[in-house]
Amino acid sequence: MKLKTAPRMAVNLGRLKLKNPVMTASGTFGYGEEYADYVDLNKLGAVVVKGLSLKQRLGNPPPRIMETTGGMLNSVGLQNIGVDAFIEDKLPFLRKYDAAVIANVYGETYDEFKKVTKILSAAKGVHALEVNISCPNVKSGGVIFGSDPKIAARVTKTVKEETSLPVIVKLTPNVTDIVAIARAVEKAGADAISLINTLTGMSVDLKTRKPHLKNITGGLSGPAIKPVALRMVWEVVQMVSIPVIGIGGIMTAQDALEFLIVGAQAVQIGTANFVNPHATMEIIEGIQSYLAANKIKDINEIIGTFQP
Amino acid sequence: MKLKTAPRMAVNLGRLKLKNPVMTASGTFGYGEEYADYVDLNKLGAVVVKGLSLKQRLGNPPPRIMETTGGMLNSVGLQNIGVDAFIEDKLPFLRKYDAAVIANVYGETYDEFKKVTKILSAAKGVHALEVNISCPNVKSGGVIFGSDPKIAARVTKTVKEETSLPVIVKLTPNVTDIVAIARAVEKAGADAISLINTLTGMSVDLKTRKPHLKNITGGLSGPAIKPVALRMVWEVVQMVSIPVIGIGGIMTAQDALEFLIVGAQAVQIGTANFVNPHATMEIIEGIQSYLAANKIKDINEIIGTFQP
Amino acid sequence: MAKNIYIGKILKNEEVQKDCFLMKIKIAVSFETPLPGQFVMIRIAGLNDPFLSRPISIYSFSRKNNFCLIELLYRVVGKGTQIMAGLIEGSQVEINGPLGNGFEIQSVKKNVVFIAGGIGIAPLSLLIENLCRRFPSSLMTLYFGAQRASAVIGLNKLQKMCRLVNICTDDGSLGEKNLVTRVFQKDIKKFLPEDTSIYACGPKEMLVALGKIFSKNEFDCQVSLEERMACGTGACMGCAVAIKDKKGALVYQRVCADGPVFYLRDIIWE
Amino acid sequence: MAKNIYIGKILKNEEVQKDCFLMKIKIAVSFETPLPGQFVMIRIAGLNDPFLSRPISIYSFSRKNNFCLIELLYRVVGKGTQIMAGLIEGSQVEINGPLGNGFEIQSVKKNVVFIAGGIGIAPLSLLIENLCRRFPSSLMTLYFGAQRASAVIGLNKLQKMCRLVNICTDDGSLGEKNLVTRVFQKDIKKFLPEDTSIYACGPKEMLVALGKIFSKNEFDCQVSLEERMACGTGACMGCAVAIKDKKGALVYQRVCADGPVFYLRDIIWE
Ligand SMILES: Cc1cc2nc3c(=O)[nH]c(=O)nc-3n(C[C@H](O)[C@H](O)[C@H](O)COP(=O)(O)OP(=O)(O)OC[C@H]3O[C@@H](n4cnc5c(N)ncnc54)[C@H](O)[C@@H]3O)c2cc1C
Ligand SMILES: Cc1cc2nc3c(=O)[nH]c(=O)nc-3n(C[C@H](O)[C@H](O)[C@H](O)COP(=O)(O)OP(=O)(O)OC[C@H]3O[C@@H](n4cnc5c(N)ncnc54)[C@H](O)[C@@H]3O)c2cc1C
Ligand SMILES: Cc1cc2nc3c(=O)[nH]c(=O)nc-3n(C[C@H](O)[C@H](O)[C@H](O)COP(=O)(O)O)c2cc1C
Ligand SMILES: Cc1cc2nc3c(=O)[nH]c(=O)nc-3n(C[C@H](O)[C@H](O)[C@H](O)COP(=O)(O)O)c2cc1C
Ligand code: FES
Ligand code: FES
Repeated sequence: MKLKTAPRMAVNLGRLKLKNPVMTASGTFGYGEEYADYVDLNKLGAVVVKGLSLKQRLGNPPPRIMETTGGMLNSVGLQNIGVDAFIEDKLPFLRKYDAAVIANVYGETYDEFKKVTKILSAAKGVHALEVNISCPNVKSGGVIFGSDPKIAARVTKTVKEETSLPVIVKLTPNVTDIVAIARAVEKAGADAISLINTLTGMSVDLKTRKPHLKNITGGLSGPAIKPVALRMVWEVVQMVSIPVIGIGGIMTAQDALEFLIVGAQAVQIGTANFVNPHATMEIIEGIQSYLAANKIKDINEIIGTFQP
Repeated sequence: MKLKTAPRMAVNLGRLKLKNPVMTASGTFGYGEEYADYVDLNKLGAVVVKGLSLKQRLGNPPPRIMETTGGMLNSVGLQNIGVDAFIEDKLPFLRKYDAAVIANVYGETYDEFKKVTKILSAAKGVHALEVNISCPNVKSGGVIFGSDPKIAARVTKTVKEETSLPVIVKLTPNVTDIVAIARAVEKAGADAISLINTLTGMSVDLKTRKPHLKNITGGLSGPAIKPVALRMVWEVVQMVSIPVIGIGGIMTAQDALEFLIVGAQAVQIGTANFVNPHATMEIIEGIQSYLAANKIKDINEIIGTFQP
Repeated sequence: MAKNIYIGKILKNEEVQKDCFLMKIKIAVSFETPLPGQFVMIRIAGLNDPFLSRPISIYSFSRKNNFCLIELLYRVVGKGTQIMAGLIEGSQVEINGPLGNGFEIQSVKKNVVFIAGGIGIAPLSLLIENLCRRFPSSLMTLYFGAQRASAVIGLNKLQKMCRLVNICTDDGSLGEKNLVTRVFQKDIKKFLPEDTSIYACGPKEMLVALGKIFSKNEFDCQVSLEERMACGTGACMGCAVAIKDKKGALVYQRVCADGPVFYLRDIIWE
Repeated sequence: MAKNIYIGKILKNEEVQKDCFLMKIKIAVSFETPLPGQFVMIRIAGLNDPFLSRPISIYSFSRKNNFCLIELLYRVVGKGTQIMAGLIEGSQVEINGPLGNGFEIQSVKKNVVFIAGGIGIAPLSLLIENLCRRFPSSLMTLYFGAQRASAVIGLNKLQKMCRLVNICTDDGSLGEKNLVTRVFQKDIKKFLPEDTSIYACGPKEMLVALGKIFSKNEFDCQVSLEERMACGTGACMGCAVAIKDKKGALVYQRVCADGPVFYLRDIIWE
């Protein structure tokens, strides 16, 4: 009853071809090398690196993380080495592997977005940009850019003008109408949309009556948020025609398949890496087994086959 | 080292006095009688009953619930017996107990809100109204009313004009700016604000590729959403001067205390009742023990003592 | 304030057949004697994942001097039952129950017919035991269908209690190779509506098929339904099933509080 | 792709002192030999609540013919450690490790001083054992402070390995009634910066007090830090600690990947 050949796993995100739909989520996989001992990076569809700003960023003061039921809060605040150091110190390592490299771009101003985009577009071995207008842990830019369709569109346009790379825009779920934002960035030229980034949350230490996070609030990620992520992906795929990348609480192949069935063209694995460094590999294998068991020859045959 | 007298637990929600800050959340405690075998209703600060509409509502077709990591989705769709049947069949039972009775009011139109309010205000034994402009599981009214500050304010005004009872307005978390909505309903005359209702989510059955809920999407509740609820309560208490009732994923006295410390004047216990029918009693006792252990004589001494 | 959440101690948790476990639980003497068809909500104390309690019928019950014993017969179908299956002797479980309304047994008739599909035998077993004791002169006939021989649980005991036991399996590995509804239908002429009580429990397809069989005659058939549950006590409105009210209009009733036993003719299948 | 997630089997999980447990774990032979100061991330296989793995130092390690044994010494302080304490023999745990950088021991000097506060003895025990073996001629002195006598763990073994062991407790129930930092400070004149290596682990207050002591002299003190962790592998940037970089400016380093051992003088306390 087995298929003669392994199911085909390749998917297209517009111009960007991936050998399978499983990538890592920005900020949860370092610059790739942190997990290279655990994971065969060659097997990943893509590696999305930690958000990059023009200059290095210190990040927020600790404590920065706290566990919650079925998830975690983080307020890392985009600590990163800056785009130049990334290209010099981290990109050469990533170029050695057969996984698309997607750089997550962050700016406090339109101008910073422009400059970071320009620098990354000139670098060898960056396959696409993911524009982060959804970070809840920074004072300027971040989620503010992502909450207003007009601003989101303008950031998208700014980035598009500076690059010929595919541009993925990553949206925040902390909005009333995710579809409005998604359509705005689509109209502004986005090649794909990633959703979701973290939900904003907080928690309190009863002993000190202080927040567990020094930054007070942080981003909630992990399986706790999966139902919200899946709902937003479904809302958006119905109303845009560019590909959508599903993110949020994906721990297993089953979770990933839910997003694909609902219509995501690919998925990103975030917090799961922390809990299980093999998560991406297990998810790729799990999807393959599911396809084989259901005699589906090509993953594209299940994308968007939701029966509402 | 013990306090000579038990800590004082009474709190005021504006004009509404509660003997303690622990109430049940609408839709999770039936009409009170469903849990009367498990809980001493006399010990509760208040019972908030299932959302009431003018006529009885069938609710949504099943399946209506699904478990998620650290929570559950529901798409009950405000199935209820209607306000008249409530007054005739359910209220007499609740009147026997020494817990404030808060009626959760739902309308598809301003007119329905008006009529339900009028009928409830004339009934003996209703101590306050909680206006539900945040139900995600109904086609008209519900969350739509709660996502726009202007509409939210108008519903609040409509209800206020028809009643002399304290009016609590219950908000949805599925918005970009919870503070804007909260301030709008405060200005429109709300006596207190409840937050949060459920986050909208969904999940997919891999076998059938159908949604687990017939209604496709449903409301996410339970400890998974607690960080989001706490954050919204904190955002709102800083910007309004009416009392706020904290709701969302409260399972233990520790959870309830986090909300109180952040500034909620009272809390509602929802999904926890399903998992542990004694939850409300354990939470009341747990808060008392915490106060006693910390030599706090009056619960009001800890409300809003957050040290950000 | 009569009801409690009980802490049960697992005395035994055996795989009686492939994927099918029998859990024996010791519980406080104050546990109410369950009616056949009632169920418990069970969870592992302190675990938030799985989050909700799981409804399981009471398979057997006995009251000792200073404790009670309940047995649950359950099939491993997902996360919750998987974790239940992994519990070792001495582990503790939280039990809320007995819940729901049992089968209506006030007016049991001369012939009593039970129709069980698979794990649907669980609530029927307690019912059969109970009726045998209370109505020793009734003629008990059991139709028991399962996927394969190994899914036929408790046959010895059942054969002792019922006059006639008809077994059938999907693969013919025990009894007739047929669907239980078809086997029963072949026999239906042997029974008269006015002197036959019928009780059924099994998968939805079986109940739908039975619904068709009984739509053309006057038999009264009680069935025990399953639906996903959150509270088990009637508060959440989560476990809705579509039922015809007195005027024939559709209303949603709660499997946990209005059921789990319903008259088959009242049920509206999608 | 060298690193693995190991399934460890619990051979023993004993409460050696009130709220303090020693867990002995059997693990595959491919587990890398840990350096003193390294840690593991541990979780209960398959549980989503608690959600994150917990970092615990390696207290002892031995390599057998076809397996390894690791021991973890841990104090129950919250949900995760509570659940660890409840695990019975034969249970399985998921282990990621050894992680982090151990103590710097290339240039151990004539005098070696260890300063431990409470459960801070855990990583220091493995270090002491290791240094005793490698530098038998060094003079090892341990200052060990704890809340009370019962929190002084492994004293016998430690006394065998160190020339001098100074115990003090907050309540005076064992050794001097004093803070360990004060006891050490009284002795500091006995040591010279150029021929003394110092290693410390303990609660933050202890490390801050040590920081003050060493701010006025040239001693090199390595300390093992604790911070809440998510990944343990350097990817999440969650476990930040403020450190002076070469120019003296504040940067955030990762306890898991850049530490957990740091030079005390580089740490910027809030
Ligand atoms: C009143 C009542 C009595 C029951 N008695 C028994 C019994 O005696 N023995 C027994 O083995 N089972 C019984 N069940 C069914 C049992 O509750 C489910 O099999 C169980 O909850 C599944 O949990 P899970 O986590 O293993 O599966 P999940 O992972 O939650 O789901 C696995 C599959 O089972 C289905 N399922 C989940 N919950 C239910 C449910 N409540 N009812 C029906 N299907 C469900 C799901 O849709 C899915 O297809 C009873 C159900 C009810 C409502
Ligand atoms: C590198 C490293 C090595 C460690 N080695 C040991 C060891 O050998 N033995 C031991 O008993 N403990 C050790 N710890 C501390 C241990 O990780 C925490 O005590 C544990 O994670 C608490 O988990 P919990 O769920 O029981 O507590 P929680 O309920 O999470 O928290 C209880 C209290 O502990 C604090 N806490 C939580 N996590 C940490 C943490 N990672 N570091 C410090 N404080 C924390 C919380 O702020 C809170 O006050 C180590 C920590 C690190 C970072
Ligand atoms: C510690 C941490 C750091 C993150 N940093 C970034 C980031 O730099 N840029 C970004 O776009 N998203 C960032 N995210 C968001 C994730 O990429 C992802 O969108 C989110 O965590 C939801 O997915 P998950 O539930 O699978 O983790 C971060 C998340 C975590 C937990
Ligand atoms: C099954 C169910 C039914 C609900 N029905 C109502 C309702 O009728 N009116 C309302 O205002 N909120 C309703 N809610 C929302 C709860 O009152 C509460 O705001 C939400 O569940 C979050 O709290 P929790 O996490 O403690 O459950 C319902 C929630 C659940 C789970
Ligand atoms: S499970 Fe809640 S009403 Fe039935
Ligand atoms: S715990 Fe993730 S970087 Fe240290």
